[in-house]
Amino acid sequence: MKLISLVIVLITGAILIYGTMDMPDWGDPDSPASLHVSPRYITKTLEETATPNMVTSVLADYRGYDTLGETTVIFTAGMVCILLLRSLGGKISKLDT
Amino acid sequence: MFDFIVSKYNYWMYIVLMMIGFYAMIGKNNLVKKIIGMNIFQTAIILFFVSIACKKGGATLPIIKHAHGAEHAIKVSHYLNPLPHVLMLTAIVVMVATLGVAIAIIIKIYREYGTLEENEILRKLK
Amino acid sequence: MIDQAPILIIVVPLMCAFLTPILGQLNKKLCYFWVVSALTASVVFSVITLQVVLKSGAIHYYLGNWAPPWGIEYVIDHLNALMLVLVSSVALLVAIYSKKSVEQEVSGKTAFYTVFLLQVVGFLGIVITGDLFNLYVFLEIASLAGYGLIAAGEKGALIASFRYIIMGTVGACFYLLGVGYLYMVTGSLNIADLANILPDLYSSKVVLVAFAFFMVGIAIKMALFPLHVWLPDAYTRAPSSASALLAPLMTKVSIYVMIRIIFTVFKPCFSIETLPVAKIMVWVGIAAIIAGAIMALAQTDFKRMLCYIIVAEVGYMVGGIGLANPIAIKGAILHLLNDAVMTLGLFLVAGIITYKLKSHTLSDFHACFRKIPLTMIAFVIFALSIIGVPPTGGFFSKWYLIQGAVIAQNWSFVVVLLGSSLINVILFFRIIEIGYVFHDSDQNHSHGEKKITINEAPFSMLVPTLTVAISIILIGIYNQEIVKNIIQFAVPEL
Amino acid sequence: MIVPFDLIILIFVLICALAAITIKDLLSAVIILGAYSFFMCLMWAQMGAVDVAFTEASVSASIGTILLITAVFKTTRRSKD
Repeated sequence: MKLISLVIVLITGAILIYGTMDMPDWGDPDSPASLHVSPRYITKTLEETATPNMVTSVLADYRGYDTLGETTVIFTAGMVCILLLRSLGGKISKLDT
Repeated sequence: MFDFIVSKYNYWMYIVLMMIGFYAMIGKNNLVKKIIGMNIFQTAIILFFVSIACKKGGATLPIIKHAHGAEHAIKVSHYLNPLPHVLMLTAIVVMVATLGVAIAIIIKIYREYGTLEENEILRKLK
Repeated sequence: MIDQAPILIIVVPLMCAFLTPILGQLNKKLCYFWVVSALTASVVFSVITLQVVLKSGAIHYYLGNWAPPWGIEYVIDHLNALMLVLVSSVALLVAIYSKKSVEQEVSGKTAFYTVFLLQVVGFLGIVITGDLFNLYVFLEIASLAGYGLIAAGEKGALIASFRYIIMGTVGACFYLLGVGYLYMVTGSLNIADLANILPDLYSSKVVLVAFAFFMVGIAIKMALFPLHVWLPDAYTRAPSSASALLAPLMTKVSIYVMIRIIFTVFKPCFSIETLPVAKIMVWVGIAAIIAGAIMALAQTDFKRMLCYIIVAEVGYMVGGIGLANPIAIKGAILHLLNDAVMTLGLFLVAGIITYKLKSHTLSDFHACFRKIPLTMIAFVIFALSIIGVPPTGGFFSKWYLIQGAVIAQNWSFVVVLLGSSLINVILFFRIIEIGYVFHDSDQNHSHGEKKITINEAPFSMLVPTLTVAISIILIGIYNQEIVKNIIQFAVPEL
Repeated sequence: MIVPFDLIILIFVLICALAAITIKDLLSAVIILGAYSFFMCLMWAQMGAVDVAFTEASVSASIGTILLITAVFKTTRRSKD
């Protein structure tokens, strides 16, 4: 079992290294990732959202819907914990203080 | 060749971390070890995303200086790319949520079977 | 109102999910009606959306009014709209059905219904969104809720759920890694925008690796053959209403994501012609069908047998997409619809039997036809559909798939399809025999003056089951209309 | 001489990751995982992702570690691998 998983892990690593060959260099300011969508977030954040922190403006405004999803993830995890740990019966009061 | 390796060392490092985490997830027998592996695995992916956002050559934090003062021309190359950071804030929260659910299940498993080794639990089920 | 229908499909059940715990504090009985009414609203809005799409083509809905590559966008075309109606109506039927079985099997009713709604929200969000990262977020909502629902089940559910967490997290992280790789070379997360940028980059190794990780990640989520190990345990041990929700939808929604990635994010010329993906998919599909059918024969537990049938059905659809001609893809999409309805029906029947007999082992099925006749009639209809007998929907999608395989000259797929239908005949007639014929020998037995009374399932369980049984026949009768009006537009140009 | 700060942190991160999955005592493994998270968040702060770094420090390194320690206390410290 350990051997099989080691082989799987090594194959995954090899594929990742193969993919890394063609990547733009680390920290390249002209890589496509920093040229296509993000310039608008940087230059227009003050004008469009009046927030100097771009991360905040993207998180809460441009992609605010993702943040709603994130909140829902936490809520889901909380409800799942209640669903699971409640059925422990009397022990629950000690467990979840 | 040396340049090639050095210029991407963050990426190599994330691959190594990811392999460590992945191995712990599928190769280890103890359930807590699997969760630890899961944590390392997801952190490695976050490291990858944060590495995408980096810009060399004097780029600073994605917060505009003197925002409410005089008008400055905002140059794209002066600030880091904010989008991967935003995505990773979400991913960290998702990571912790998964951790919470997994831990809830582990506590219940231990109450029911009295062990955390996967093969022993499967033996007890049969 | 009609303009806002696409967002209301998601937001109504989401907000109702947030309010369910509060309602549960007031009165536990309210939860059930609350969930049913939320999902009814969702069905209404998705039907409205489908009608709008049929009338005027794809809908683009900008969230927060930010234009697509910067903000998040909902894109609803024919395939989406069909999936939305499918997901929401399946969820509604399961919600109606769940009343009695939840009372019997699950202790925390309020929490269960909240997680149930969140699960549906996750599925709907995956289907409706037009943004890769948003898809990941909703995938995680659906997965987390799924882990919880499964873990609430009978003995052994916990460890099954834990293994599902490990596998599911690997799948979701691989998907996220694929998103990261694509973002790195394109700088965009929007599906339509990516589809425009990517053709210039098809030679890049990064895109190739991203494609591979997408495929593996989604294959784990859809339980494609070598990666299906989490599925049988998880769905067998889950509470019956949870498995009736998860089993038809989780795999189908993942297949929908796979169709999106192969045909929308990447163009068919990349995924079908440049790479040998199509061939691999056909062979993996064949392996899945064979493995699923053989493993299903070996099972003595009804729900576990159904789980292996799901593995085989995933093989049908993946193989059909891999054949890569319009008829086969039409067949695969029609089978997506049929299979969701059929598996839903079979798991509903399994739930009724669990409710009545407190067991889902095959040998406990004695004299079922006398005890619960209406349910077993529905069961026979679903069995006929899985086997592929003409008036039911299963026949037509298999017919399309076989036609597609013949056009692609892939005879092994044809043989495997027919062979698995034969195995399904054996599987289901074995059950019908146990449920019907053994009953006579019971009566002839010397001490057997046992009078078996009709003890039909409660009304709230019977009505959804019979509705599903009727709808599978209706889908079969109207399959021409469905293909002509909806599925035809979902097939990409090859 | 300029010390390549992030390289040093990366080496620490790697050691912590390896230690966390090899140590047999689960409590130590979990605490080392917490240290791993803190080194990771130092590194992100050094790379300019301050928002990610403080989210990691508060959410993953503290809440995650607390959750794991609770889990270890509620279950067992021993592990066979």
